[in-house]
Amino acid sequence: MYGAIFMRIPLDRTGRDSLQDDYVLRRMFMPMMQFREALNQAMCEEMQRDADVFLIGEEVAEYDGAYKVSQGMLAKFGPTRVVDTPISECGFAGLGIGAAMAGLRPIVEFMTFSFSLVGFDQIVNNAPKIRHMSGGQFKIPIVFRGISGPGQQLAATHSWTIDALLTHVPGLKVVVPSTPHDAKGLLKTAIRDDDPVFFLENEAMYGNRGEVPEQEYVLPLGRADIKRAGTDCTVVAWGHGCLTALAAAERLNQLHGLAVEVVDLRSLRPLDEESIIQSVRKTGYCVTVEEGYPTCGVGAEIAARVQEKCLDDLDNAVLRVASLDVPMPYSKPLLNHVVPGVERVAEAIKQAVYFRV
Amino acid sequence: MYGAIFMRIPLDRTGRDSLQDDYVLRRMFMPMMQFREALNQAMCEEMQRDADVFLIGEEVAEYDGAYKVSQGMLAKFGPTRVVDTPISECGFAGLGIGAAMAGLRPIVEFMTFSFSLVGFDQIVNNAPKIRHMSGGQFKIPIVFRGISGPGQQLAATHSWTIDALLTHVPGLKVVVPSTPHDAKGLLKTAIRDDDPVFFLENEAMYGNRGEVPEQEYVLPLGRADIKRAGTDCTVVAWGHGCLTALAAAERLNQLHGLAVEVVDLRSLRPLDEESIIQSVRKTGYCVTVEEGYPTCGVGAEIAARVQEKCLDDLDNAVLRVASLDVPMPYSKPLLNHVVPGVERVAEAIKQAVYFRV
Amino acid sequence: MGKTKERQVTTMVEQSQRIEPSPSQLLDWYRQMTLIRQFELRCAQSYQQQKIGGFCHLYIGQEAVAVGSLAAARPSDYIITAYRDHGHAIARGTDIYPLFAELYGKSTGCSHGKGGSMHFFDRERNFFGGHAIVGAHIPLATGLGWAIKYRRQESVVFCYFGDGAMNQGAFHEALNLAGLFKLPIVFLAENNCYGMGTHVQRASAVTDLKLRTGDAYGIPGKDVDGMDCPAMYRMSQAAAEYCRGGNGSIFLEVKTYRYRGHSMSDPQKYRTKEELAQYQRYDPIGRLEKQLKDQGLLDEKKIDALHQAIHKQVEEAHHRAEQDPDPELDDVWRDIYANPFGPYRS
Amino acid sequence: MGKTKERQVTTMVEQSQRIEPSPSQLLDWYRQMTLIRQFELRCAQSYQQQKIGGFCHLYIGQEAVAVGSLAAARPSDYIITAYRDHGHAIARGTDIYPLFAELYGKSTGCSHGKGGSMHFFDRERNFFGGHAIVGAHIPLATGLGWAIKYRRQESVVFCYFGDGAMNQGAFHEALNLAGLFKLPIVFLAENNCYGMGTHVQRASAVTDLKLRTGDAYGIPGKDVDGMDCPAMYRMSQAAAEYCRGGNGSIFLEVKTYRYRGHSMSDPQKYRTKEELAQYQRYDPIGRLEKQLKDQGLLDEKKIDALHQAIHKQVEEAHHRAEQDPDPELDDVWRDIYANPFGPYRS
Ligand SMILES: Cc1ncc(C[n+]2csc(CCOP(=O)(O)OP(=O)(O)O)c2C)c(N)n1
Ligand SMILES: Cc1ncc(C[n+]2csc(CCOP(=O)(O)OP(=O)(O)O)c2C)c(N)n1
Ligand SMILES: [Mg+2]
Ligand SMILES: [Mg+2]
Repeated sequence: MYGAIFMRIPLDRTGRDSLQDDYVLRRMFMPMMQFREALNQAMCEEMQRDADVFLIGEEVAEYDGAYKVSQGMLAKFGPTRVVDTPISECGFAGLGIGAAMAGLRPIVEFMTFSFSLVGFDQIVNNAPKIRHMSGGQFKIPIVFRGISGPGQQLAATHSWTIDALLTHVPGLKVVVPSTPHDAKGLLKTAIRDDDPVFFLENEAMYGNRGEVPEQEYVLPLGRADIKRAGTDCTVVAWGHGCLTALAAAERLNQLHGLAVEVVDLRSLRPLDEESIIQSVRKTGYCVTVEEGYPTCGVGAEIAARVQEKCLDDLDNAVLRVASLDVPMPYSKPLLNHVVPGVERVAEAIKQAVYFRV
Repeated sequence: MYGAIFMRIPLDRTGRDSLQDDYVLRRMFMPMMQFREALNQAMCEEMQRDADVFLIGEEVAEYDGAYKVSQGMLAKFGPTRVVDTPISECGFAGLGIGAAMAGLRPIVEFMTFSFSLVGFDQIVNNAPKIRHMSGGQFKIPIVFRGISGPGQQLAATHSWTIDALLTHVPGLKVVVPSTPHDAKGLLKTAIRDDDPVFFLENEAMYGNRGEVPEQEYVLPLGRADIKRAGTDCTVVAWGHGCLTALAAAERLNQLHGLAVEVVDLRSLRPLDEESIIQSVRKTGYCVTVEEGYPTCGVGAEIAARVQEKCLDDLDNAVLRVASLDVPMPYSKPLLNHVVPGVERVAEAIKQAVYFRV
Repeated sequence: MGKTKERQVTTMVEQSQRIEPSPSQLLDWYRQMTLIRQFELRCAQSYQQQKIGGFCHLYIGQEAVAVGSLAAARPSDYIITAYRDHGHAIARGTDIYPLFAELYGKSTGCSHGKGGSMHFFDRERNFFGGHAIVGAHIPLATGLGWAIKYRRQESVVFCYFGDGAMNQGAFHEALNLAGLFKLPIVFLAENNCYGMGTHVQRASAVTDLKLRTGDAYGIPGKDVDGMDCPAMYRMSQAAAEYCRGGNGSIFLEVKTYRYRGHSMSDPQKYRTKEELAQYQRYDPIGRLEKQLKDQGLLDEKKIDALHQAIHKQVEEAHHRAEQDPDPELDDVWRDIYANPFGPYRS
Repeated sequence: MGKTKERQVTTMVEQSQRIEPSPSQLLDWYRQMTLIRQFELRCAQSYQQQKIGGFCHLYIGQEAVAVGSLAAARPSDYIITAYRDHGHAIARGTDIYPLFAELYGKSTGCSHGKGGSMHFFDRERNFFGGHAIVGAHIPLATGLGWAIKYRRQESVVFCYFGDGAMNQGAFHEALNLAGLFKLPIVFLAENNCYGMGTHVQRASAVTDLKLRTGDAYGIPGKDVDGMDCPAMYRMSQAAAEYCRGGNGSIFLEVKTYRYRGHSMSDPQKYRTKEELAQYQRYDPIGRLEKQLKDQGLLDEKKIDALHQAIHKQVEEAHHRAEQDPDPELDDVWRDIYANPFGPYRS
């Protein structure tokens, strides 16, 4: 259960100088850990480190979290720092933003981001714009976290992948980790960041296990990670879509010997355009994978940038894989038809590289 | 002040068979009319035609509309059909949707779509999804209309161009007219449409004048209109951005003899992909123009589609012109720097077609 | 709240006390409540067998609320509720076969497999759905009420929601609109003491919910025992009459309790077994059963027969639903637009 | 509302009546109110000359509210308000020069030209802004109150909003949170009878606004004459003490009136000249002037001198602001992120 690695965390190109000391090559012991535990650890460590950090949301305290991400935190930090709220997303999102204006560092949990839509004005108007509208007098060091992505047959209103809606808005940061390791390192950075960071998780991943260093570490926002190296095609993905992409890459390798490179964006704003471009320059092909609605999605943004920045390197158009352009249905076979799975991603990659058997 | 034209309204490719009778070649007298008058006429005609249509929103009745679009309508139709509301966007948007479920045909005015964000859940969850979630038992014949676009120095929260946020969501329709003529014909269709239609207007255009036929007419949703024909470059635009594009095209023609084709989308969902592709096939170049945030915008969607559908026809990358990726500042020079003007669009077109003096 | 309103409400309560349900009504309610419970026990079983997906919120313990109140609703009245909607649909008269089919995601389901447990709809019976975003259907209810008034109809809206939903902004805006426009709506807050794991005392600054709407929106509030089906009927009938009389809306705080977890995946650490047991002593079905026995309208034999009939009905409907085919994959493009275009055209 | 609460409020009102402002306080308020009015008359002029853009909502008529209430605020207290924010900023002590500069969109403005009239901010004075989405700042106030409680400070939040804002969901959710968490917040509803062109009677199901928060959120409500500066002070002082005492929040319905249109572009057809004239008879400045004269603290000569001094102050500040340079165009990328990246890095 323990591995030992050297962490590949580069020192350059990060916007957060104050954190750079942490990005060093270190030998680390890596116990296996669930995604939700990694998040829990990140919050606990940061709350221990900084008394201004607190967690607030529906069922985060006495219930131990609707998805058990905050398990044990009430016992550890007490009811002033781990706070249950009424079902008032607009209210407690606003409370968080106000507290951040006053200098605290709230972590606001949305049970899912589908529910954040009733408080949407707070998160797309107040959170990202008050700093700007005040001419920089206030900073808003707040993290909104919770589930983004279709759950298990929850039907249309409950199955939002909110990635694109949020990434659209300047003033926010949007982070979408795909592994427990990234989740912990990025959440710690998000909590220390002085801007509103939206941290998007996925129910289907909470139980996933992965290696997480025992020593403290943080990861920079805005740095993509090559989760699988390859030369035949670039697949740009993030969050749960990244796992689908990796599975598709593996399958294509086993079946057809294709070497697919999977670029895990990890954060959508800041977006690591350079890493995408570099990879596409190398492979000449590009496929994007996302679980949200396709129209005006994040895939569209990536496709638009790739063709703009390296049209001449492209040997085919950038292909987008996304959920079908429909509300999420309840029925399981229908849902599985709508959300992109390994098969659909693999087919898109084959199509992108003109692969014929 | 009167012209006479044959309306170029094609008969094919519309989803609304019941309306096709109206799409005939007709000789029409065209009085000049303000944009806001065209909207007013469309609403009045439809309210006369169908007793189920009513208008509701803040200040639409006694105040005659914050921007005077509903001027005189209270006097004409009385307080049951022209209805002032409290400042409760979530409440009255929901009221409209419920009334539509019960068979009425509400027109809901948002003073601006910036304010619709406090009722966002109603418009992106209830309006577009109830039909779907009920397996088609209910239709939601509702129009939400109001201003989308940066106003006159209203600062960050008041200056939303909401086009992309709405176009992202399946189940909605999104219409953005650029002339009084289109506004009237499209609004009438939107009111008769059995789905939730978002009708996006622009403060800067309310006073614009244009020819509007005297006889009744309707225009189909989902049909782009070539507002200016040309062979050198395709510019895809809509709403206020279309006027900027036309001005840029004119300037480039006068200065450099460039023949720029301006495709006015008129509706973003349905999106007339065919017209865009056809034009790009012809010109080989494409520029998109929008006033919203660039990231995951409508321009991104168009760029992604164009490169996907006709990569080989492109002689350069699709270039996007949008507002700068920042919250709208109050200061006038700053605002003018952020929102794309004729100069910026013209420069982009020149860049797109590799134009050198 | 004004004096006139207060007087009207006193009249309403007095009226309600004079309403006497008939023996056949009582028997029918007993049957309905039993049907709901058996239906849901069957749901629970299928859910545990992972044959049903999504969230599944059981109504067990609250049956008297839907059954008693909807007995006061006319066919032309409009019904709308939240995601805990099985009981309301059944009490409104929707057959359980399409409900089971919906839970199984079949195209024969009451929402053609698109909605699931939280989104039952039945247009024919003016059942405007289960809605899953907490509080978000309450504004819709004002629209239904608006349509009724617009058309000068005599109908009334029955709008159900939980204690937790009352802390949503949507509730506030809707109640103000209903009060302002005097819409014919009976608002029924099913106070089952919890919003998920949070007791109403930890969520609502004021726990006497019936008081929250009088001074705030001019909508009189009354409480009613939601574990007592005839009481529910009487109050709902009087409340509906109040609304039909053009007096505007009324608010009922319905005191009830859910026996099961919030949804099927709730460990329920937030309450004690004793608390649950205490409420179960007032079980709405047991209570009505006792009354019917006391009145000589039921005996053990009849009860057995009825339970067996219902069991059979439930099993048959369930079996039939389970056998139904899944929707065609192309169905994902259907029923999104009423005037469809492009890929949405079927 | 509970008996204890009622008693506490009675005590508060009694206390408020014992508070006696000193002559120097009264004189200062007179000066402040005059300054606000002169400032805004200058704004109106510049706006009409189209030198100022955006929306501009004048506070004329309501000066006593900001001045009287903020006289009760300590420097460590937190202030937050809506877009009609000129009066609050000035009463809080922000110099008028950066305010004028803000209206002119200059980088010397109190919000560096990014905010405009509706978005004055002054971090140094704990002035948490002008906010332009109706009702949306009220939840922020709960966050300020939360921070105070979290840090066990003695401070209080003064949160201002209009009668119209009370129909927003954000108001409801915020008041419930404030009531539930017992946050130290004085909520001041400036009831100037209109939300834009809509009279409060046409927007609020209940027009006795002071009643809307007691039973609904357990937050006691009181009304106060917003045209009477000393009355505003007394009640605000007592209300702030109530909150400092750990009793939670309090709600003041401030009865006031705006003389000008909703914004600069309002033809005001929704009210009569008589209605306006009637309120102007109670003009807060005139009223305090009379009181000060009666007490021998002011005479015509002193008044003249004061007006002239203020006029000079206003003109100088205005002139200086007008001369200031516009922001650099590259400024659009600045002050968006505190930890910036890419193009936002300055
Ligand atoms: C806006 C929103 N926030 C949170 C949720 C998650 N959620 C679903 S039901 C529920 C509890 C609702 O409690 P209540 O209104 O009392 O109804 P009950 O479940 O007791 O019937 C919560 C928090 C949701 N569906 N929507
Ligand atoms: C959510 C939202 N809806 C509408 C508006 C437009 N609007 C600005 S001020 C205003 C009236 C507000 O009235 P009130 O709260 O009484 O404050 P007052 O203007 O009287 O000070 C309206 C409708 C807005 N800014 N935000
Ligand atoms: Mg409940
Ligand atoms: Mg007002």
